[in-house]
Amino acid sequence: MAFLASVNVMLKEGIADPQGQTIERALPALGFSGVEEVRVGKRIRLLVDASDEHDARRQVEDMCERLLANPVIESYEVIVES
Amino acid sequence: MAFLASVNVMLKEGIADPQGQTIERALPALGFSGVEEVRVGKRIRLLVDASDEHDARRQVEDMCERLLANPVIESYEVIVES
Amino acid sequence: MTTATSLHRDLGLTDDEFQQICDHLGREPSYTELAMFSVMWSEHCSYKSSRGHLKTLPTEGPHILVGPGEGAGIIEVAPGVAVAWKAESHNHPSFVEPFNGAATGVGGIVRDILSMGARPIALMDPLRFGTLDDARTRYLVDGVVHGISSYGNSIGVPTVGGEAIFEECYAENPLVNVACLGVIEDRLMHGRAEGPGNVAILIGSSTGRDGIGGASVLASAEFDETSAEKRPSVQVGDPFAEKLLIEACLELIARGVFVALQDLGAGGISCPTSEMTSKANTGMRVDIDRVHRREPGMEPFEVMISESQERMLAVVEPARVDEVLDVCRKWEIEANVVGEVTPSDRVEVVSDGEVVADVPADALAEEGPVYERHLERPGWIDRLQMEDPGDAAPDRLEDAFFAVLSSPNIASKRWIWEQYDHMIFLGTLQGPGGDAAVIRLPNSDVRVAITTDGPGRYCYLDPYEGARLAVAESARNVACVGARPLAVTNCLNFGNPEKPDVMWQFAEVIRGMGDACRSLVTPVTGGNVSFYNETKGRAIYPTPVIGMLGSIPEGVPARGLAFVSDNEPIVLLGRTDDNDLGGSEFAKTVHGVVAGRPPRLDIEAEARLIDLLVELRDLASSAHDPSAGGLAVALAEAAVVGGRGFKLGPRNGELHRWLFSESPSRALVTCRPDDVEEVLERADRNGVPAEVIGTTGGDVLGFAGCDIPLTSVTEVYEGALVETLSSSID
Amino acid sequence: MSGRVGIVVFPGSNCERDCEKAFRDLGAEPVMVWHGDRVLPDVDIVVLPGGFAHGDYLRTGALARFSPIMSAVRSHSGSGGLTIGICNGFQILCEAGMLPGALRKNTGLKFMCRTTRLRVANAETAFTSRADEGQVLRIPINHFEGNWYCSEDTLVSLQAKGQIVLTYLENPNGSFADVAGIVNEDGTVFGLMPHPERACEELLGSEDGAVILGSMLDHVTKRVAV
Ligand SMILES: Nc1ncnc2c1ncn2[C@@H]1O[C@H](COP(=O)(O)OP(=O)(O)O)[C@@H](O)[C@H]1O
Ligand SMILES: [Mg+2]
Repeated sequence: MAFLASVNVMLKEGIADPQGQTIERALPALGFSGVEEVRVGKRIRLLVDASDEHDARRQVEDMCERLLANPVIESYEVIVES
Repeated sequence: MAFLASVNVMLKEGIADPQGQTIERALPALGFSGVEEVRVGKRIRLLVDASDEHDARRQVEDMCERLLANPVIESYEVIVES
Repeated sequence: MTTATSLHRDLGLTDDEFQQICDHLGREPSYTELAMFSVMWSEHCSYKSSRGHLKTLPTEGPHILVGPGEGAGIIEVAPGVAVAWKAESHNHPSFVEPFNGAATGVGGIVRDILSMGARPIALMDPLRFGTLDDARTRYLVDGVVHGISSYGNSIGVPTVGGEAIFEECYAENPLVNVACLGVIEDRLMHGRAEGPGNVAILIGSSTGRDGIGGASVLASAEFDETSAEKRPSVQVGDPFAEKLLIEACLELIARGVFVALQDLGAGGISCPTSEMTSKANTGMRVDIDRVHRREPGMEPFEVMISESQERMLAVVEPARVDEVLDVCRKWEIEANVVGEVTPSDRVEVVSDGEVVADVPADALAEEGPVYERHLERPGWIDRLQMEDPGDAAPDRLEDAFFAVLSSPNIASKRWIWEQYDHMIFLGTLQGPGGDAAVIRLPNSDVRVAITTDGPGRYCYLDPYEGARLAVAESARNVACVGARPLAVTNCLNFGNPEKPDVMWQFAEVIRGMGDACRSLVTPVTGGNVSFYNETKGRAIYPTPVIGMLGSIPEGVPARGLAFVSDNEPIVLLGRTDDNDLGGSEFAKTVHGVVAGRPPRLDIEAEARLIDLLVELRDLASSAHDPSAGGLAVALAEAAVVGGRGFKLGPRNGELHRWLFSESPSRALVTCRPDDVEEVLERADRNGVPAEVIGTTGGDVLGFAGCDIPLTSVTEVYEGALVETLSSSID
Repeated sequence: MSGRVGIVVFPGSNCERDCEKAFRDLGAEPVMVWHGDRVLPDVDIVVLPGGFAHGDYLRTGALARFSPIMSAVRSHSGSGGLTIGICNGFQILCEAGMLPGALRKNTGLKFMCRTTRLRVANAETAFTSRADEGQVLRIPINHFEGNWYCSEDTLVSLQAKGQIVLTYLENPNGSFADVAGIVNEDGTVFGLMPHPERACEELLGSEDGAVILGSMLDHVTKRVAV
């Protein structure tokens, strides 16, 4: 049975995020004031074949650990829809 | 008042996604069979100062239209938490 | 001041060093002071194990304007034209996080060059990894190359060459060295905080908790399982910020605003504040509340040793502060006055009006501990040198040839260097793929040649000979492209210096490097020492990477390694010793052996060959030195790159010895048929043995008695590395 | 031959000096223009050079299109002046909507610096007049995001109107229909991934880039002469 999973991969707290900082610096010039703490990460969507939702989550978390995220600098969260 | 907003930017359906394909090709070697339609996009999180949730969403959608996404190849969704 | 005892051990300081600190201060250090000492007295910053040995290196010469001790060596390559040349290592950070480790390594060496007032114009990346059958290694290779590519390309500095060598011993200690060439555009800068009353301005990225104890601690403590805990201190590079920093600083240097300039690297802001004042016999009062921060709630000690990237500290006369701030504003880069030069000889750190550190600058920068580490020639090396070097004849010569050619150490590194912008500045007259890169300096016709070489295997078999061979090969490589070798920078990668055999290897390498540099008159203008490249007690091969710089007179035609036209005589210069197979690529790939003695070097013969190669600028249509893989590989490279084969005359004796021997002091040159007599005559005049061994042309590699089609050779040479890496994962 | 060339410098541009040298060697008069300025000096040609305008974070060229100078560049091309966007400049022109399509990551997911062979698909433009239709040019590429994309319909109309100017002989990056360079409908704005300024000197391996830069100079000097 196929489950649709989404993974959000973001840089860990405290790790510098030049992308976010650059966007943040640019926004006021575009007329957006009052925007803070911009962080840029990755969003990954995939279809995973699993016996049940729990199994799907387990598989995707495993993928994150081994491939999708870089545990040294990134943290991730997994969302599974059925 | 500050709202925490998340933006998911993905390549439009039908536009080839080499990053997704690379991951899809790599997964079997790591023992993950039955994974399909992997798509890789961006996730942007930010704090926006707004009068209310509606206003926050409006601002962030505006940012997407003008900067965060490229309408030619990308679609986006905005999530606002309070 | 809150003081701190016993904590010093966690910070990597010995009890004895802690006592010395107390003696310097006449009291126990505060927490902030202890942190400052811990980074400044780390092996990485203080060279406490190596200083004594480094002193023996030749550092002076007519072309050397600035030797070791500053951000980079400065060499006069033509009348009134000066370049900066320096190498650095970023080994441990790159093992922990390959992409960012390598990227910030590039950023660091570029700021070293910038601190001299030079515009960085070329990079080289000598790399060492484990073997590619290991997935983790493939991941490291991919990440490191991507990191260098992404950082170097976006700051707009071409990466024009390097090395990529794969050996088991580097599996858990990859070496990521980077060398950078810069050109002085307006004026040479010095890191001397002259003039009490002048102010210190911190320019660049905001300060976060990046690499608290990062490089210093990481680079000064042996790796083990616990290193995982150090991981959060990974630093992320911001090439865009670096680009702005470069442009802003160069504009300010051109305006003559800076009294002094220094980069912030290992040791954070503790480093320039103490080093610049120590050099000038001044002091500095630092108000760290004015350091722009990325994170709230940082402790004073964190600000003082944070290794946040892309920052420089400038000393400026008060009257010109606004000018500095304006230029930085234009370049959209932050800058703040954070301190003042004082007549005292102390670095005072103030936070919330409270003095949190008050230390003699010399104590931090100059008077760190120096160790005469115990060294001892290990018994194993005698046994190793006695062993069979693996020089037995192969079953089939052709198989051996392809085995060697397809070794990742030999095969084309195109997969790597095509990921690097190696063309920007329109100065890369010869890029990656040759013996040395040839760079035409911006807005001039002055040309310099640069290369890096570090035969770890030879140094493992005999560190003294290996180091001499490294210097000889690098000099030969620049001579091959027609340049006169001028000066050396280096990156010395070793295991744990607290072990007598590692320290012996280090001492021997220094001795060999010094002797060779003296003989070839190529002084050492600076470099970098990286110890503790050791995991679970297993050390890397002693790996001195020599960065050689040479100059080419204006108007000399660029000369590559490729056979450029058919029917040209191929002349082999120098003597081939059939027994120089110890530590060779043949022995390793065909017999799986690394033993015996490395090739024998006659440095005088090397010097004569170099003179000849330089003299042959006008006659030789190509030149290439047989190094790893010997004549067989050198001939194959010249054929593949030139797109034409060759035919050798018959030979007697064991062909595999002649073809794969790695005897130094040799080069292959080609020339027009009418010129061959002249070439041989000049060789004779220079006392260099010379022999016509064949002619160019055709579509086969005609090794005496064994013809191999050029197409299949090209396929293997160009494809081998890509194939082994293709299973690599982004 | 003369011709005034304004080279726009964004904070992260890094090919501006190379463009300056190439145009000067061809006899033109290049001047640098800061991206923060609102007016262009009196120039016949505007160059958006290669580099990483604002670090190319988020998307290449995404921020550059908001630079104050860009409206001046628009009116320059609106009034018939020539504009060339090289590499990052091409990306900026697409982001700014001055050229159709968008540039994605190379299919190989690797940065590529190599000399490519290009076919001149339209030699009638102000940017290719020195070339013959079908002529093959050797010019280096140097990018991570050169994989050009547009919709099928857009492509059809571009082809119909001869707006596809350069195509790759060996497609290096997955670009749609092998496209390497395109012009706008008026033929005044040209965007291409390859770097002609890197191929204007025999010492550097090719002089084919001068075909493109020289064509532009021919065009503007003719116009000036008239
Ligand atoms: N990591 C790298 N980055 C860039 N260029 C490289 C790299 N590794 C090897 N090269 C290039 O490949 C060519 C062959 O390298 P090498 O075999 O070390 O040359 P040599 O034997 O003459 O010292 C050189 O031009 C070198 O610059
Ligand atoms: Mg060589």
